[in-house]
Amino acid sequence: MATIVPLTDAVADLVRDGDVVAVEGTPALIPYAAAHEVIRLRRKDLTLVRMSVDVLGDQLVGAGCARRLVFSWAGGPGEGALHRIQDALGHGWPAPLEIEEHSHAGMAARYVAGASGLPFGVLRGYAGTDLPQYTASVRTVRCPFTGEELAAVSALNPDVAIVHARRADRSGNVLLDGPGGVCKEAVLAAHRSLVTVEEIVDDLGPATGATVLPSFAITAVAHAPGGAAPSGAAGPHDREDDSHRAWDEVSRDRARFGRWLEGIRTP
Amino acid sequence: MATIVPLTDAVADLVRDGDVVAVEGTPALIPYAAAHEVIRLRRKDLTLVRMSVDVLGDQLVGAGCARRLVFSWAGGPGEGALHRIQDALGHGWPAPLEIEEHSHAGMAARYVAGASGLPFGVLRGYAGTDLPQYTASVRTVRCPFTGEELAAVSALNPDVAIVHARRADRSGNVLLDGPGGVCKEAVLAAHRSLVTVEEIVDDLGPATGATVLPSFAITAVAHAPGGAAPSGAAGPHDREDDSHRAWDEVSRDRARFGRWLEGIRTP
Amino acid sequence: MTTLDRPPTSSGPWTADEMVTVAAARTLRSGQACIAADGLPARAADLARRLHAPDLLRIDGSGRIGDLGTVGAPELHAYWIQSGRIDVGLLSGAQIDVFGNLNTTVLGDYAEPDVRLPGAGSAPEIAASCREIVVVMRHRLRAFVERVDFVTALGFGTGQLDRALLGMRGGGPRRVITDLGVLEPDPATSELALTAVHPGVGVEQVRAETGWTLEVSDDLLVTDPPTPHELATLRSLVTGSPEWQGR
Amino acid sequence: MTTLDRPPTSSGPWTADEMVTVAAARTLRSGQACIAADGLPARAADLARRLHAPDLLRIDGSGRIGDLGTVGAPELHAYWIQSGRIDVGLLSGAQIDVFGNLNTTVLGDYAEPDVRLPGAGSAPEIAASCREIVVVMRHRLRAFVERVDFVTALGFGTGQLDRALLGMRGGGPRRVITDLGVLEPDPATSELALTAVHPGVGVEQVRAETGWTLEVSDDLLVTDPPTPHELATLRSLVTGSPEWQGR
Repeated sequence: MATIVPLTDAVADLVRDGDVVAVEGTPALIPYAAAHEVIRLRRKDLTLVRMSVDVLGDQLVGAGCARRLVFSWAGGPGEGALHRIQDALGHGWPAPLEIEEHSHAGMAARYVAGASGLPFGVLRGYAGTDLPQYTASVRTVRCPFTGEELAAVSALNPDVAIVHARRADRSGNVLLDGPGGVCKEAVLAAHRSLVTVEEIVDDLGPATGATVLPSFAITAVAHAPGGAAPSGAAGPHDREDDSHRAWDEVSRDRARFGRWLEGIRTP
Repeated sequence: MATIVPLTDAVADLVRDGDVVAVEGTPALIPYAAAHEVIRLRRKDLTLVRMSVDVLGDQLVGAGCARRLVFSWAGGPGEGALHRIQDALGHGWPAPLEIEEHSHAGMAARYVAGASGLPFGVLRGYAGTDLPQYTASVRTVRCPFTGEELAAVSALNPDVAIVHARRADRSGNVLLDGPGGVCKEAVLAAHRSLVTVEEIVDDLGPATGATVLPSFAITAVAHAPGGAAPSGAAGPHDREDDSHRAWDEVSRDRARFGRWLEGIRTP
Repeated sequence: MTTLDRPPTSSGPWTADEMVTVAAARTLRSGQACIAADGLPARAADLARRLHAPDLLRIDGSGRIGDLGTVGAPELHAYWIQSGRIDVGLLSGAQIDVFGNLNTTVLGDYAEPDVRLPGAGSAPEIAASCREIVVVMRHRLRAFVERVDFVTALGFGTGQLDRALLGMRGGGPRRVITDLGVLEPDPATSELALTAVHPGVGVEQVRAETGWTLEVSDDLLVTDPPTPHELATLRSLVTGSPEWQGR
Repeated sequence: MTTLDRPPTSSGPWTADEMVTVAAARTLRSGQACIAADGLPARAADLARRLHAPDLLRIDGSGRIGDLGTVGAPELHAYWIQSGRIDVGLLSGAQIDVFGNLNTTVLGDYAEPDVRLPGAGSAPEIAASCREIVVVMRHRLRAFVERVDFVTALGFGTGQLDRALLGMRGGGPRRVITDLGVLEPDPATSELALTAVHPGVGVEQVRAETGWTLEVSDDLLVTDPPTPHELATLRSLVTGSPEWQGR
């Protein structure tokens, strides 16, 4: 059963130096509040697993929390770059950064395998691309019925998964915001999990099982209203574009990023 | 895009002698009306694929439509037997019946593989049981990362899938009754598909993608109000128990079944 | 439970099914997740929730996750059963053997069976992956056999090492609750041995209904009789006759 | 489209992006299902729906199935993309080569790249499995290269047989629509050849921006200019600047 705990305690307890940390969430519900706690707690040597690495990833890398990224997309505003990640990759600042990159289909299959207790997933993917030669977690498997060769990807079983959701009930059952993304799979694949929620209610209201995470499958729930800001506000797209542009300015410059980081770390 | 057609025309067009026919549906929404059209049209040599074979399967076998069952459960009322299936298996009446049996997990994995365009599915299943030695569609596959041996099942890609749903819109998009069962997978795995619906509406109403079958993925939609009766009425459980008991009486006796069959075939 | 002094001579004002259901319910704890076949196993889970385990989450074969909604069969089997995250699987069967293997497929030869049974359902994977299995069955000689005619769901296979050799994560049968008593695997051999009898049942009666040489625990217990509260609660749940067949 | 008599000398009152978007929208038909990357590809699909293809179903990378709701990433990739049931995939890239292979990973060497790009997203599997691929890109010499630095999404690989040898079900790139014209694979070689130029664009201008010896179709067409209705509809859709990067 999930315990309902304060956010700082939850992150302090569940995210440990050196962990493989999956942080997932559709563009509207990115767990920024939890990620900022990771930065405040100065966690280091993390492997950050995230299908679409965006501003949140740029922040964790720039803050020196992550030494490795496992991802299938890493893009900033528009065609822009994520400057902190570029700086880490290109100049080892603030620390060198390793990458392991996949396609979205491959990452999804890895999470599904992890959530399903299987050691690998099978897909029609990667064929003819240069991705497998740089990614040890892609191999091939032969169909025992047809002889056909298909891509195999190793299961993802992160040490901890962090996602943000609309609400939880007082027993720690969580209503996800819909079936988008891989939030459910990340939580079920991980050894420990933290779900931050906008509100804690008596009754989750009407839901289908597809969008519910039962309490027994979660380690901790933390009440973090606005915990996905700046993502997830009303009119997500405009708001997101604005915040992306604002982040581009901060991220471009080490000194300016340093001031942002100080702001985050100052209580 | 799905065409919206009368039920008899749809079944006549889509279900052909010798076809592999998946008929799925949770206990509350079993496509009886479509199955009875199959009986009326005297389709024969069908392979009936259905995870939980119940009264509907007993009827199709007793009517001589199916010569083969692919299933993972075949049970009548309570601990009772399905007498028409027992009679076909034991005495070849009205025709011999072959069976290919799986576990639910294996059948679900086979449908998922079929819906996903993969030739096989992988699961932790069948291990230590006697099922694989009687079922050619279960083999093993070795994980290319860990070396572990797992069960592999061949994909199911039926010639045609038949399911019943709550409603469709006028473009042929279908709202499933929820994520239970394997209705969605059966339709997506099949080469042709027929969805019978309680009502055809202008607007499907609020839905998540998880429970919607878009028109372009369906061959035909037929308006069949009450098409799941006797399953699916209000208070499904009582109603189902009653109809199961009533069916037991009919099914027990070849002559009585013959009269039932005549009734079905008489317009 | 109380230690056995002498075999009780009368069963109380409850049915054998009620005794089984109450005994099965007592094995379930609040906070656990269980998957229960329809019929008596499901009723045991529901009874536990009403009695001492309000936070027992019951998952059922149709994909219902407690009161939280329903998932499809693929998700149920992959994310919930196969992942190994379910604490207790409650199963039944037409036959069980000395190693707790269950048969719901055929009596007799597969090709020419004496009785064709419903088949596997979700039992093989529940038996493989749940942390522990509780079996509920009527204790009859034709059902408690030395070796099942068909292994539908693996208990301990042919001995203690089989599950580990097959890479199974679940612990296998922890307890077989019948209308006569309780059997548990001997820690040394994994053979099912009698560890408790229900009130009014004698050891010889159990042996007479068991198709192998039944070992009896040195610490044989007598099941506490159903309390009036347990019985009243159970009876408020029951409509229709229970179904036993493992699904 | 009209047959080319002489190169037009002026582009009309529309932007290069508008020309690309209109040309891409025209390739989409009602009743098809398409998956479009964010930005210009998505806008082309939306435009087609408003103009001539009201029953075009647009699936997007976040799992949205038209107006019918959203599916999770596992279902999106397995049931919808990988199954091969999507008619058209609209992609873009930082580089494309003579065989229609796309690069959105790195410019230069993988370990020491000149430019690190966003990566694969869903492009590899869209390129593998959709019945056909339409690529939209700005036509610049640095982007239209003989061989991409990194194959993120396969076009025709190194030649005509590669897709079949890899067991791919999708047909690969059918059309590359740029701000200068349209390229299509030569049926005999699978090399991209110029089959149309946009109004006001000359063949030499296209060749100058193409990093391989560009074959030109004997039946070179000039794209019909955007109609006022197409432009007005497009402009009613547009907010913000388009994004090109394949996702």
